[in-house]
Amino acid sequence: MIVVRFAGYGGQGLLTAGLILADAAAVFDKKKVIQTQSYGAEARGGASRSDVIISDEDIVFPKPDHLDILVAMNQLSVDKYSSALAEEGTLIADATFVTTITFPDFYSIPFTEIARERLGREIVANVVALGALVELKGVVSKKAAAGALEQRIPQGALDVNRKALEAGFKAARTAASARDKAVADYDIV
Amino acid sequence: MIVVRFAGYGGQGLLTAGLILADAAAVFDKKKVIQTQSYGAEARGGASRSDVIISDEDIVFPKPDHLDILVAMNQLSVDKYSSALAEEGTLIADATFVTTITFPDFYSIPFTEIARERLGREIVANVVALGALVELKGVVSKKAAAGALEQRIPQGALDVNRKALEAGFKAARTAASARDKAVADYDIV
Amino acid sequence: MVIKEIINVRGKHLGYFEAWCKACGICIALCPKQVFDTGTDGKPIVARPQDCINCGTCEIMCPDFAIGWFEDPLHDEELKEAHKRSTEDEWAKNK
Amino acid sequence: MVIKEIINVRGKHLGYFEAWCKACGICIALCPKQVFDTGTDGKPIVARPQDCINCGTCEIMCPDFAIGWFEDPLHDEELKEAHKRSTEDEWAKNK
Amino acid sequence: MEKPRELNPSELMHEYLRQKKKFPHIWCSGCGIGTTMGAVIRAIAECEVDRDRVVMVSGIGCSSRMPTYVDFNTLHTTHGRPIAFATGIKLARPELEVIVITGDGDVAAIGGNHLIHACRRNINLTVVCINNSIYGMTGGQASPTTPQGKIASTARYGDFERAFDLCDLTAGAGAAFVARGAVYYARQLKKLVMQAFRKKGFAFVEVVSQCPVYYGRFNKFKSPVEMLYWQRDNTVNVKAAAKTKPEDLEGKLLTGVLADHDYPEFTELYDKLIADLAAGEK
Amino acid sequence: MEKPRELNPSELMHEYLRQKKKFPHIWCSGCGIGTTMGAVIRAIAECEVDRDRVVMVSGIGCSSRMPTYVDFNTLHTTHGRPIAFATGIKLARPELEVIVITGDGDVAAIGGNHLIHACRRNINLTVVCINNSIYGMTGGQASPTTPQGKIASTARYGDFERAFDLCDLTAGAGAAFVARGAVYYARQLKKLVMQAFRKKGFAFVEVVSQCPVYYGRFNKFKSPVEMLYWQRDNTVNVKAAAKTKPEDLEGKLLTGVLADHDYPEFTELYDKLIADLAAGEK
Amino acid sequence: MVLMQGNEAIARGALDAGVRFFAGYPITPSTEIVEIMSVELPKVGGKFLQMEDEIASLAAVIGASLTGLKAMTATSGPGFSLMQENLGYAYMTEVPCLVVNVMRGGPSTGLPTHPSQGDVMQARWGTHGDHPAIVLAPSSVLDCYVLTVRAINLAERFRMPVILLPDEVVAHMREDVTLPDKVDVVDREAPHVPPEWYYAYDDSTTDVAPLAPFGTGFRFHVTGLTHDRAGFATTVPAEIDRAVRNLKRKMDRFRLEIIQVERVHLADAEVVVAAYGICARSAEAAVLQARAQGYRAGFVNMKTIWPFCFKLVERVAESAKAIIVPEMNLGQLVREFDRAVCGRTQVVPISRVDGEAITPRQILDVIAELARPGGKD
Amino acid sequence: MVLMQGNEAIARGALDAGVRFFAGYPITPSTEIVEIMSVELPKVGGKFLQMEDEIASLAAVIGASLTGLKAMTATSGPGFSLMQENLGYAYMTEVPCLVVNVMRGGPSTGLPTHPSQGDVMQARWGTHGDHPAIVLAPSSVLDCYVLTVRAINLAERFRMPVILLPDEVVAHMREDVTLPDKVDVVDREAPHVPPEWYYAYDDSTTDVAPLAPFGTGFRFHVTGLTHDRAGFATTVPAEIDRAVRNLKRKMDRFRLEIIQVERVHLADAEVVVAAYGICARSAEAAVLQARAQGYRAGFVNMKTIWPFCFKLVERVAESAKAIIVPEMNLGQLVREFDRAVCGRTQVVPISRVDGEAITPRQILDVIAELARPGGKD
Ligand SMILES: Cc1ncc(C[n+]2csc(CCOP(=O)(O)OP(=O)(O)O)c2C)c(N)n1
Ligand SMILES: Cc1ncc(C[n+]2csc(CCOP(=O)(O)OP(=O)(O)O)c2C)c(N)n1
Ligand code: SF4
Ligand code: SF4
Ligand code: SF4
Ligand code: SF4
Ligand code: SF4
Ligand code: SF4
Ligand SMILES: [Mg+2]
Ligand SMILES: [Mg+2]
Repeated sequence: MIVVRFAGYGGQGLLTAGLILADAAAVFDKKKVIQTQSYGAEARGGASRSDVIISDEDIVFPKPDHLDILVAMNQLSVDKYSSALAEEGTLIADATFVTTITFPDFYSIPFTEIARERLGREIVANVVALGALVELKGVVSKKAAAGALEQRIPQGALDVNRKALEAGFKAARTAASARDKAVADYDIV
Repeated sequence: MIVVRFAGYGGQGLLTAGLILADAAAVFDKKKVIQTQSYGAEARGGASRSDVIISDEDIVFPKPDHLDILVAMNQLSVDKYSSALAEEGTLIADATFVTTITFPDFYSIPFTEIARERLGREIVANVVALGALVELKGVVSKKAAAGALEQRIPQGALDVNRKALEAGFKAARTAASARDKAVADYDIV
Repeated sequence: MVIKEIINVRGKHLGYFEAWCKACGICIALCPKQVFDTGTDGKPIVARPQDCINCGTCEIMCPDFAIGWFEDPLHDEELKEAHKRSTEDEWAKNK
Repeated sequence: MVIKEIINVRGKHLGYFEAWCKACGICIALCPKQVFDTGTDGKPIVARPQDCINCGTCEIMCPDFAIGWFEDPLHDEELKEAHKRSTEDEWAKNK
Repeated sequence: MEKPRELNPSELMHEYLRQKKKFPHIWCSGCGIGTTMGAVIRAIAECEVDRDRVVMVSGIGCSSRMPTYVDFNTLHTTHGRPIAFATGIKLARPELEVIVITGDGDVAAIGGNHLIHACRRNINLTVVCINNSIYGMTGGQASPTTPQGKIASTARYGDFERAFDLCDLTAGAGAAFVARGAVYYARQLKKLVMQAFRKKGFAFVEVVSQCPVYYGRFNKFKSPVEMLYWQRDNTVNVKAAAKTKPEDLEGKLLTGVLADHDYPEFTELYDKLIADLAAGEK
Repeated sequence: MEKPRELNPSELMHEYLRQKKKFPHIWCSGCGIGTTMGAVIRAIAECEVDRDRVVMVSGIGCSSRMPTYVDFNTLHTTHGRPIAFATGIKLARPELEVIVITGDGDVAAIGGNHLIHACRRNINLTVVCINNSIYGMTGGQASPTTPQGKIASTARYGDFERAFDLCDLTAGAGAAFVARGAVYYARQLKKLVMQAFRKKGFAFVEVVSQCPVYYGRFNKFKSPVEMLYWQRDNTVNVKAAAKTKPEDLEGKLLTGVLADHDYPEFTELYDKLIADLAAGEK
Repeated sequence: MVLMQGNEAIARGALDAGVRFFAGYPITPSTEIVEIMSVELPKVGGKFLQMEDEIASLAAVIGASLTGLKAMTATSGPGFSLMQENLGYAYMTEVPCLVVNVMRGGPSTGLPTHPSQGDVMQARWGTHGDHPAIVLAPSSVLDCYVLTVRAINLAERFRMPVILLPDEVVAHMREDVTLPDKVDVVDREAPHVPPEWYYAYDDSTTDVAPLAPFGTGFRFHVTGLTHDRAGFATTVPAEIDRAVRNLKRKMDRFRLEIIQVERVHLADAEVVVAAYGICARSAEAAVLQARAQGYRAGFVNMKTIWPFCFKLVERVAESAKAIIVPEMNLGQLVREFDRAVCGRTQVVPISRVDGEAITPRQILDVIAELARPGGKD
Repeated sequence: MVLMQGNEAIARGALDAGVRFFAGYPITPSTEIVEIMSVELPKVGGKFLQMEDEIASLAAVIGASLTGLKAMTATSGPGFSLMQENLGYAYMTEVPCLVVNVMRGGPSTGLPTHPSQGDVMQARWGTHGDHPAIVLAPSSVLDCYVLTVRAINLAERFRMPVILLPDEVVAHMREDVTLPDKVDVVDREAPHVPPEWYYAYDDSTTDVAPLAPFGTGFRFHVTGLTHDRAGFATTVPAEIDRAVRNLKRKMDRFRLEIIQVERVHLADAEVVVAAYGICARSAEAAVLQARAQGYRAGFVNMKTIWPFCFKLVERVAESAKAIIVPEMNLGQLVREFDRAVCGRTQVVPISRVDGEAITPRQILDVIAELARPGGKD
């Protein structure tokens, strides 16, 4: 069982990212899935989050007491939810907005910047982040992620989203190898 | 404890008669009193009734299972309520409308006719009946009845109502002596 | 009497159902030809049937469906029966 | 930065509270003198303060009370404090 | 207009009244509701609608007791809500003819919101409001149509509140058809109900009626007949009004058809949507 | 008219906003409610009423969140009922100045009945309805003021129902004062609210407002600014309208004071009764 | 001594307890209260409003109460159902007021002029969400007066709506009563702090958080959203928890002060009849007759039906061999007896739902079945 | 397999069960149901109405149902409170319909986006007068679908309103579900007699009195007044009695058919956790963990909360040494456990009212306290 949380501002597309991930796991990877999210005023302007639990077995209780992966799209989310991460958890942060991270295992990738600069649509930062998540943690298969994307995203926006997913994969590979290197460096020291 | 029911059509002033009797007993004769009546649609056009319980002691339950006196202003009331009369009960009927009586102890006096013909106001038949009741059964003192009348009846209508009460007293005396005579006759036979 | 006798006027038949009449006086007051007198009980007495012009006012204005002009005499046993029965009902005592 | 520096225009002082601004673009679009440019975050940049005619449109139209022309420079510590504090609040992150 | 089939009294009683057990009815002597019931039945009969297709819906009040007596599909609902029930019936089965009978308290006090929304929604209902300017059923309390200054059991010092003009209200809310009749003009009333019944869209008919027992007694009317005369003397037909000097109209109620517009009807729009979707057109 | 005291922004924030903890407010970027709040506060300030005597009452909805932010006596009630609560407050203590802030859903959907009865009753309240033609709070469902054909989350095929004209509705219900403003004309809006606030009697102000997040997004508005321009292009001041050709007014909303009558005010009538009774005059 | 109707006594009690605001919508069998208040209130400088419906009536009452006036409304089943949403608002915002529900036959329009006790559970549970409730049931005209005064006092003291629940018999009957010369009247607590320090929902230094009237300089916020001490909406779990529990806590603390029960012949009773409203009259009559016939019967008149007199019933369960609970419903308050008795003794419900009052005879028959007269056996 | 939200599953279940009429008024957290129905109903020829409020919504639903359509509405606490009067009307007139109340925090406006189970007693007792109630509580997205179908079937079968009572968590969460290929659908019984012989409230020859749709020639009368077999108002005591008792009788007779409960590990359970809605998920998780830790724990998921599974609890009380009842309220359904258990075993409520769901850990801690693991001790 793996618990993923997307968190950020309302409007950053986190609910969509959560839904694509959940769809990918349930419909394409045939896993057991539960997805929950923040609702109401909270979701409208302020902080927003979407949690996805993926498991091979039935998920009995839908509100886990820890997170395995936190995808944080702003500083607030990092501050607020890092403590909910399991000890072996991983934090994936949008470097565009997040400046301070205290959690040990993390990746910091500028999703929004990538979306804005390389894809010309800031709005797809969520899918870039999703791509990175999939690449880094393999929570669902890439095929499943792509398939779920096709289903959820309206025709007109599909192209840029496909590119965003790929960009996410790629950025993650870069980040991972950079970190491997850093960790290696550290080991040497 | 004595239980009196006034019954007739809505509009025959039975509720008023009940109230005057209850007032007379409670306020003037300082008895314990409970008064209940029919409400709603029932009271508006159809059958109407007002029950008065008068007692020297506290009245625990306000809905007695028998009547001591039934003042019936129409045939329907006679038919409907005679059976509720206690064995030693008395029925006082408005002879203007009531033609058939099966209950043994009864007085039949044309209250409405008296009101209409002698007092010129059919509407005061209720007070005529009240007067007769007081005269015949002494459920309250005459002074109390008169006092309660003064309180309940609006200034303008007081005069004719006072007369109606007196007419009731008188009619009752006549009826009583007629009946005494009849009973005497019967005894002789 | 539940149903007053039928009175023939200009080929129509007046049905008056006393059991339903509540003595409001409307038919009496609004009849343009003063066909009715008022009984001591406030109910209409069909005093001058011959004056009736069959205008239908009494019928259409009566709030109680207690009066009306019929094509045929009331041979309607069922209706009569209904009226009779309703007198046995408490509501029949409405005034 | 919570409160943008005060810019003196025709003797009045522009207060812009970034923490309250939600980047709706209304002040930018409705300013009759194009005093503002749009920042990459959609928020106003006070680009041409000298053109301001003090018409008050930005102040009266801003749905967030995030901009206004004051008589005096903002010496108001309490207000500054309030704005600073609100950034610590979750709501401050509204966009 | 076609010559309407005049209903003879025996047909009326046999075909339209549940007379076998229910009469005489509950209403007081001289009450205007009975006369209105006659007008409504005659109107429906002359519209020649199959009784099985007619649904009469009412709320709570003296006027709302009407469905007890008529041999249609009848629904006596909760206080103030008949229009909402009727809306459900009509949208569910647009082929039914739905008529709402209500009182001034029922439709304009507690039920005012459903009234104005039905006006706006323009669903094909006929609403007949028997306006006696009082709550009859509960014993003569002030209603939203009790004229300012008049007496009621909750307004012993004279009612402070201004009265609704129900026709202004429904017109302001956008009703397609608005008319006012009076019990005194029972024949005109029947025609107004017929027009309303035939209208494709929401139709509202106010009936100026009399409650002799409460409103009448409180406000010094000596008899039902006197109240009918009041109706005669205080109403002006809208056509006649056009030719009357404004000062002579002061304080008078206009009768007749006061608004008549053609707006798209709700159930028709809905059925069209269903058809379009079925045809893949949406 | 006296020269009003213009409120400077620092006064506004210090004296009228509960700014210490409550800001930034809950409303979305570009929402018209905030601008309306500014206009309302400025109006009350310019009327120079003591804050302690002002009670702001609201129902439920985005617009109804306004009382949270203003430093008056504030009451955030149940959905649709603020006018009824306010009526109780005003009659209980006529010396309080009671202003109701509400939305189109709150006051015209669930609360429509209280609105029309308050119009009729003519109790001295000021009602400001922020009409964004949608239920914002619950996520963009159709409201009674959603124009026919427009999209909402419960009207994906376009709304079938006709919209209320809230000013016609309140006028039809007999309101003493009816006005319409728009967020785009925030200055005029302030003046309308001032007039309403000063009116002895029931005063209704409709504010044409924008919900960019739901109504805007569903109906293809690109930005809040575009919605403001729509307001500018689709409203006509009632004075200007008098000089405009009818065909140019087609589909336009009139702004300004649309009705202004002098009727006896309810609490004054009531106080007079109390005085009369005390003096033994009734 | 005067002859007075139950509804009249309620109106009189309300006026004497200081009620100066009434908003209502007429409904049988509570209409007399509305009518009397419309006449009497202006005479004492109070305000009467006939509103457009029951929802608006309770709303106006809550509004008026927030300005500091003692306020009330009166209704019956259908209206009481409509009031549930705003009743919950009054619980949540802790605004004192009195709601009288004269019980007639239900469900729905039911029997407008016939008595019932069918709304007992509704009076406790009718609105959504957890909340406490104080519900009083008079069984005489004097009770109508006294319990109305008490209900208003409790409302003001505990800053919450209180419900008076007469049945149609009690509300409509007239009885000779001697009203007390003077009644104790409780006024709500005023804030002890200046406005800057005032928190409308802070009861840390008082039994109940004081409520400042609108217009007196406190300018606080009232909302039906779950709120913090200051009255502003919160979504912080600890504050939510506090808010929800606090509503009930103040009542739990003062339970003994609130519950009022009349006991007759309990000491040696083998069979106890526990009743309220008109049934308490039937019960009393039955128990007196039973005693006269030699049965060891006792009687409890529950003038407070909610909170339920749990402790008393537990005690009775220890000694009595049966508790008879006559109700004019299908068995509502008897459910609480089940809980309190917990199997320790027999609980025997008597249900009557034909629109008539339970008679002493019905109860006496059950007593006779359950107890054996002293002498025999 | 699809990923589906609870509210979505309710809408889908309703459509599959044959619902062709929906009238509603949006309210968080049930809005998705309204929105989905507005899109989907016209596609299958059904009708959707957004009404002016919840009162009107339920009124329209009842009206539509009387024409023979399967009809429903959906709301949350405040709206459910407003529906109480018309809900009573539906009980009284015996008109089938489904009312979904997605529970959020209360009382009053409370916590629109936080879960609670605060409306459990209201769902049973919210309207005035005596009446029965069928209330179902789903604890998964699949349940949302299945119990919606079931609720509609029960409504049609027993000719009464049925209430579905999900909490916000269950209604809002998305889960992978595999919907059944086919569902059993119950249609209401049609009259077996010609119109002249038809009595809309006569169940002397059938389980439940058949209901003729308006417009099919039966022309009968429906009223919320207490009525006789034919549907006309009555004030005859015997007829009143029959009318009131009959509403409940049909339900009592078919209690076993109505009550549906899921049992896990009950056979040897020392401690039983009985729960519903989202708490049933916590309970299940806790019991599974407890078993893994060697505790003899069992678990009951009450999918039908009303009528209450009295008999089952009585049986459990015989064998278990404690019954834990976790609820997101201050203790509502646990009151029924008190009654059923009647002192025979310990009933331990767990209450949580801070807007968060009860966690498995909370329950597990209580289990651990009450039971001793198999090995030790
Ligand atoms: C919810 C509710 N509130 C109040 C009542 C009591 N009630 C019954 S009828 C009525 C007034 C009816 O007035 P109207 O509609 O004018 O009818 P009328 O009797 O005058 O014909 C009232 C207030 C009720 N039945 N239900
Ligand atoms: C009784 C009840 N029904 C429904 C709701 C849900 N609800 C909250 S706000 C709202 C609509 C608000 O619309 P509007 O008044 O136009 O305010 P806006 O959010 O658009 O400003 C609804 C339906 C509720 N809170 N209470
Ligand atoms: S039909 Fe006309 S003329 Fe004849 S009796 Fe009737 S009202 Fe009079
Ligand atoms: S109008 Fe009808 S009810 Fe009235 S007096 Fe004439 S017949 Fe009788
Ligand atoms: S005051 Fe007027 S001119 Fe100056 S910046 Fe603001 S909108 Fe522009
Ligand atoms: S109007 Fe206000 S909120 Fe909008 S961009 Fe300008 S300062 Fe920011
Ligand atoms: S009370 Fe009035 S409205 Fe009701 S039946 Fe009698 S006269 Fe008619
Ligand atoms: S949802 Fe709409 S109305 Fe509500 S705050 Fe956002 S923009 Fe404004
Ligand atoms: Mg009326
Ligand atoms: Mg809105």
